[in-house]
Amino acid sequence: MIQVRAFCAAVISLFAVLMFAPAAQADFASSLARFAQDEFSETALAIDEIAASGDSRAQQVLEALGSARLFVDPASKKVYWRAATSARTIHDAANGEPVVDPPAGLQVVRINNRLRGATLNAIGALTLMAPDPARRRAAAESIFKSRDASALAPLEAAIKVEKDPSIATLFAQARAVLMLAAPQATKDQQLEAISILRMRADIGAIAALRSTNASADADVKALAADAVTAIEARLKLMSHVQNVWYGLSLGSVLLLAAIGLAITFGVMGVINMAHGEMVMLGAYTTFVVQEVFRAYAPDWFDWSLPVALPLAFLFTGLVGIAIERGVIRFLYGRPLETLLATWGVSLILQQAVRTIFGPSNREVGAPSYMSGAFDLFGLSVTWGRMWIIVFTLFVFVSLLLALKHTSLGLHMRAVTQNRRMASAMGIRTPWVDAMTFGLGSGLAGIAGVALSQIDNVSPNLGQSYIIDSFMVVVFGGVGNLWGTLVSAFALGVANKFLEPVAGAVLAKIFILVLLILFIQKRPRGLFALKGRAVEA
Amino acid sequence: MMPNWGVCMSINFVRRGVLAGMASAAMMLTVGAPAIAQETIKVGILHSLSGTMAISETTLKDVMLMLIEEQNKKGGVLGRKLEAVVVDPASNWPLFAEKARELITQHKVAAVFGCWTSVSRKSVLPVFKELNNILFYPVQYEGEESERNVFYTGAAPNQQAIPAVDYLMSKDGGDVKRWVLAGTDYVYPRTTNRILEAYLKAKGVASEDIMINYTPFGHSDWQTIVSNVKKFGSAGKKTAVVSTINGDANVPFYKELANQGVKATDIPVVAFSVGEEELAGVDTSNLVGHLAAWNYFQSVKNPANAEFIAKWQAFTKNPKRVTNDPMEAHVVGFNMWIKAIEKAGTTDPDKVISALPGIEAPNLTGGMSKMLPNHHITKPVMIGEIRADGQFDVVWQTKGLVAGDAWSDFLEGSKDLEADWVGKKCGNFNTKTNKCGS
Amino acid sequence: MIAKVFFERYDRAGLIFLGVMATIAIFVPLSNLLLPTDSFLHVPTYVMSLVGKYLCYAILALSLDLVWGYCGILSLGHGAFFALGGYAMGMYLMRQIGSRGVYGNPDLPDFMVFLNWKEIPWFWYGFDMFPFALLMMALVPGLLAFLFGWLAFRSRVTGVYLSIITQAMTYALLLAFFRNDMGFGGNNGLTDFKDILGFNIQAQGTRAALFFATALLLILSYMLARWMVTTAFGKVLVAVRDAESRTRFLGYRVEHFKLLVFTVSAAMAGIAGALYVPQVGIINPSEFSPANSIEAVIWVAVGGRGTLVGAALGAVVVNFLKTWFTTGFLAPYWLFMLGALFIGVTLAMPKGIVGTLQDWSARRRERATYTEKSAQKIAEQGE
Amino acid sequence: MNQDQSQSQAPADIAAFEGGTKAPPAVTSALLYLDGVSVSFDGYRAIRNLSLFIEPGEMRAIIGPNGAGKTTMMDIVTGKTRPDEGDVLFDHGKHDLTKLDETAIAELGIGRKFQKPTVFESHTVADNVLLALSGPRGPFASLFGWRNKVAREKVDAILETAGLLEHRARLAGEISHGQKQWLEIGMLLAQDPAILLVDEPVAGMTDHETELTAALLRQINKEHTVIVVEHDMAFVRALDCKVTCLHEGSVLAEGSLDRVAGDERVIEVYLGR
Repeated sequence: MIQVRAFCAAVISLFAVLMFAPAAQADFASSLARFAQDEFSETALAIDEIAASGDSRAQQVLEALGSARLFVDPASKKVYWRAATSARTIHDAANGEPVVDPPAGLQVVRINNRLRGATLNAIGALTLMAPDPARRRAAAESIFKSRDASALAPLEAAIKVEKDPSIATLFAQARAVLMLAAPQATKDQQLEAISILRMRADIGAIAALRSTNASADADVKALAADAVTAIEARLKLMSHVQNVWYGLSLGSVLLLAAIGLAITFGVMGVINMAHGEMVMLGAYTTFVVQEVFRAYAPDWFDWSLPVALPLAFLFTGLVGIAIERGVIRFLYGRPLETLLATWGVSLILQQAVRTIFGPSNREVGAPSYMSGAFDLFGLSVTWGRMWIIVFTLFVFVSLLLALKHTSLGLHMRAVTQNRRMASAMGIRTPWVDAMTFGLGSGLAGIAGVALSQIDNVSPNLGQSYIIDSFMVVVFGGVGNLWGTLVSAFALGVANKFLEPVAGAVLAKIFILVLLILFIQKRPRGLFALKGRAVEA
Repeated sequence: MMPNWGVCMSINFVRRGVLAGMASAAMMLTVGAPAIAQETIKVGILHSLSGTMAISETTLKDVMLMLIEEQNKKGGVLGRKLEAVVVDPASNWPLFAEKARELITQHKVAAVFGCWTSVSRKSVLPVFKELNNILFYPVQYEGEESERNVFYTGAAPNQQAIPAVDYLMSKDGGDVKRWVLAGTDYVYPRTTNRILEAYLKAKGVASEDIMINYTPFGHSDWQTIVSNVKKFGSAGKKTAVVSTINGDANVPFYKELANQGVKATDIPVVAFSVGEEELAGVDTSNLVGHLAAWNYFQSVKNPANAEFIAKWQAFTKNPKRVTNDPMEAHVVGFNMWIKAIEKAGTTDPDKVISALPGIEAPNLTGGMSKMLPNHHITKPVMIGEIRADGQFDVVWQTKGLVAGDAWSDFLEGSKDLEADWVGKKCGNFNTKTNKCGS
Repeated sequence: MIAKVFFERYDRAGLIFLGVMATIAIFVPLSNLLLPTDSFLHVPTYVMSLVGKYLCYAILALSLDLVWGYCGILSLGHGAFFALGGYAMGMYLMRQIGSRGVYGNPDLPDFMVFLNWKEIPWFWYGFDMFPFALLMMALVPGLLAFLFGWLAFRSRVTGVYLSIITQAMTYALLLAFFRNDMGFGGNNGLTDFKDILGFNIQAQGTRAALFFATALLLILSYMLARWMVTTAFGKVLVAVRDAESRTRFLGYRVEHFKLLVFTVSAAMAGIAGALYVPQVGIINPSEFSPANSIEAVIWVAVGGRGTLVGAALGAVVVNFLKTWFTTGFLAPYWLFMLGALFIGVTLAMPKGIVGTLQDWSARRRERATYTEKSAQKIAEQGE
Repeated sequence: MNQDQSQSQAPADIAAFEGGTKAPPAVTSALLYLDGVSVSFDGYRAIRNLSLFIEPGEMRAIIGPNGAGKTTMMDIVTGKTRPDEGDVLFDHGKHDLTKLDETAIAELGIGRKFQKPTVFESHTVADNVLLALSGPRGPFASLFGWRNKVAREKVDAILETAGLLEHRARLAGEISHGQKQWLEIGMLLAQDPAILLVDEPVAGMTDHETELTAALLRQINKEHTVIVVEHDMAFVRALDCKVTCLHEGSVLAEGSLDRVAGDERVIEVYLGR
């Protein structure tokens, strides 16, 4: 299989050499020399020449260029590249051999966006036959976006040998784009191209259909316009689905931020204004964990989040317990005073973090599984957001189960329902209070781990969530976890449906005003407990 | 009746407390300026060290402390040492005014280096006018202002926004035809975007090819907006985003861009408020190629810059500490001020103010910046592309230095206005009516 | 007779407060204007404007104490009323600039010119007239408080829930005023004022007059608040604070009492804001930020809630600390200090400065009466 | 905000007005009329089909074990709890109490003393009575009105009745538990209601105090209708009035104390199965 592919690649290279014969006169070495000039125009020329050279070294060099791994030695004007996988091995670009003792002071060959695009296109044409399916996929996408007419010939060749049906579809789509734009394509070819793109039905397809060659047949143009309308109608429908998705995603963030508060405020009745700071501490824990990983185990970086989660839970939980023992326990039954004291705690925590870590943002990286997006029936779903929703639901369910089935959960419910009775039955109520508060704080901490993936990690992080969190808990009904869940998602979705209509700022104001009005209507939230016990 | 518990003792105590407080306030505030004020020249540093703006401004305070230390090593100025007076306006705008007044009247500073946001500058303006002192303002801003007591060492819109757009319209920049102007809803983005809109239309861009979007401060959920940008960019024309999004909101914005796979080669984003400091909080490996327009980048190669970076990292004892554009603005402004004092032979504000226009000081990018009669300075404009290490590659820069223009030529209200504190002694001279003011 | 009635209304703390305030109101402006700068008793302009600012905060604290200390309504949105009053004053001051703005437009404030507005929006009508603006300074916050209170108190939103929705209210206003489309100058707010009532706002005389007006209004606000809390009205308020539902069963319309005191308090806060703006020279949306309102609560808590005098004292003390702590080497520690103050006061001194002193002196007095009595007894037995 | 005027004369009009929305309430001789009242909290039926008629001038004791619904019944009458179904009428059927809130009901002349004594602890004993005194109760009335200049004698007369005259200047939070109970009864008197609902007035009192309280209530009953909820049988006996026994939210037995105490079902309920 691989041999066949290699053979085909050779054929294509040959083909390419023939196609670009005029540009390929310069030999590979002199093309490389252009990189040493450190001029964008020279580099552009070099890319074209190397891509056209059909040389087997071309792909390595171009990929190195595209990812800033191509170096020039200013002294000798020789060009080197560094392997993608290993940070230390340097190869001589002229022969591809590893260099044992690379010269000092190597400088990266600079490129700009235009050159980066050109490099990607060139690589796209060269990697259509790559053994790795992911790279073939990427190559197809790159041609689809670039609409680089010169890629047509290699693409045709690649289509013939492609076995993977999904990649074959991508190739066909890429070819369709080129066909539509090409002046020499026949009417039938273009009509076929339109139907292929119509099947694809995303904004990329619309862009491609819109770029139908101006000299094309009137029928073709009409059909293309028709296809655009059809796709747009579909996308319009999809946009509602998308809004729901975005709303759920925003809702999951709100829920994460609020779920700890649902425990401390909802179950214990403690107004913890330092809740946001617990989230912030969780995010900083992630930062510290990642720093350790970066320093000692960079290859295991993907594990930084799973490691950070329990640590953040423990750390913020302990801080929470300290706050409960040190401040809050003296203030039970005085909710307004608790509010003030915890606000003071929040100021101190903020400034402490500012003093220790500095006032600026800290970098928290995204592990590979948190980056990028995938396509779900035309809906672009980012992995990060999806994992956050999954994670939020996981936390929620675990919390429910923990409250129901663990002894702490049992004690917690006992204490909140009847403190004196619980204490009479031998439950150590102070201990339960501390643990409950620790649990709520710990939950905020793991929320911080998740939020570090989408927001600033700065001392101000917590402040931006505190009001929203209280709104979620109050709207959902205090003391009711399900209410918190429903309210977070409801607010998220409502916000995302309002946003396209009213803009982000007005949407937020509307939501706040609606909430204020809603609380007038149902002072105890969506799912309020009833009866005499509540009022007592 | 309230229970009449307050017997003599407590009242005396209360009164004594109040009086003691008042007295000590007066003591501290009036006698606060010690006698050695005659020997040192005091320099006010008015940057927030707490609150939301601390994230940006703390660095500038450190830079000023370093510059003052450096100058003192060289023997100070006019044979006198410099002394820094640091205050914390705590990101609270009225407090900026109060602290400015304190610096000038209580500490008798010779000049103040400070402010970041436009609103903080607007808040202290009346104080500087009333008490006749000097403010060096180091941040790029929306223009539309020229005051006798303020020297603007950051970029005016024509020193940042317009060259950036020019670059994007060029072949190297990607031949952009469709524009998204995204900003935080405050004055700087509003004004910049209005100027850009007028400029783009003058360049033949149709209204439907311009999308303007405003978001609140600290906006953190960018899903909808990024997806709208993607949609807008799918119309078949090359699209770019011009971002005037303010500090805090940038990190989630860039994270969302990276997650939704908006690559610089598809839709480049050029930002005016994102520098090395802001990027320090983001993993930039997915953002390579997005752009920023500034007048200085840390990655600029020249001896002056290398020396500055080395000193800065030594001063902060952090070999990874980055430098950025507003820091350079303070460096230039501070050197200009020193030169102006030497030229005037005194720190008297009036004399220094008239000495400043025309003063030249080297900037860190190899040129010589000059203070103009409109109290703005000349600067090079550079476009940088984000690298994977959080630094920028300068991909384009103006041939010479660009003179800062206080009043935009692209806004209706201000195109007839001109600032000239040397000849016309006026910050808003109307060339139509030939009058100062109206 | 009148004097007797007057003195009966005030406890000692109140009388001292009135005395000190009257002295300050008269002495500070006069000293600033008349005494030579090198005189020991001269009050520099900087100190005067600083104290003027503290006194505005003291009025705000007083208004907050009226609702929180006496009626148990912990409003975390009083900063909003303060800011609304400030905006009303700011709008008047903006209109006074006339054609002296940088663009020289006689009809539009600068920020409208540069946002390309063509005409002044309707809600700016009338603000060029001082009496109208003056009315608005109290009316706008009062009306908002009335509407908000009418909704909230009628449906019996109390305690923490009320606090949270007042916070939501000021947060929503913060977001709204940040919007440039609202027509209030967006983030930059209103600034660069020139005149007030025809006097140059930066002139020393104007400053002194503003200071005097602030001190006078603090005195008047105190007298109003004191009158309210010493009548049966005030007793009902305290009853509501301590046992709301019991008060209802006595036949009192609790919501009407709350509504009235909330509205009056909001108007008072609005006037404080209106006086604040010309003295600090700027009004901007950050005055709406929830943190500001919470900080105002701590002034009251520090001074002693439910004492009025304590609220005013707390505002001055905390802000003096803030001024002190935000200069020089102490600068990075201000938030630590403020945070510790929040915790310390709630834990160790729940009654605040004045409340604690009153308790302390009450105990002393009790002990004194006790010893007196026993001495008497001994004397009687001795006979 | 002008309910000050509606205080005494308006009720008839209100009733007429309300009559329009609902079938006209039955005209009854009972001052307080409960018929077919039920209420449940989260599925638990606290009151089931309760019917109770109190004649003007009557004194009625209501007894029953814990959870019989005594306090909930009072909550319904005073507007704290809304019944799910049933009629609650006042003043010979003129007023439908299920439509009114606590304040309006209090204004009609229904006063209540709580199980746990609730007085305003940071007010003096005298001020507590002052606040309770009948008269205009609007916010403006209390700012400008006569309540600011009520004659001391008026308050003192009530304190005298309640036996608290010497404590008039003390804070209500400082007096003893029993004194608080009396203060609350005193406040009820000051309110001058048509009917007094008294919830466990002697809980925690000494025998002597209990006797005094019974005497006090009997004296009050001379001019007012009184409903007393109580556990203490000796006290109920001392009241010497008609007794209603509640169980599981409905009336189990009614009549003189002896009759009720002799009822087999009552014995069973009290002594347990």
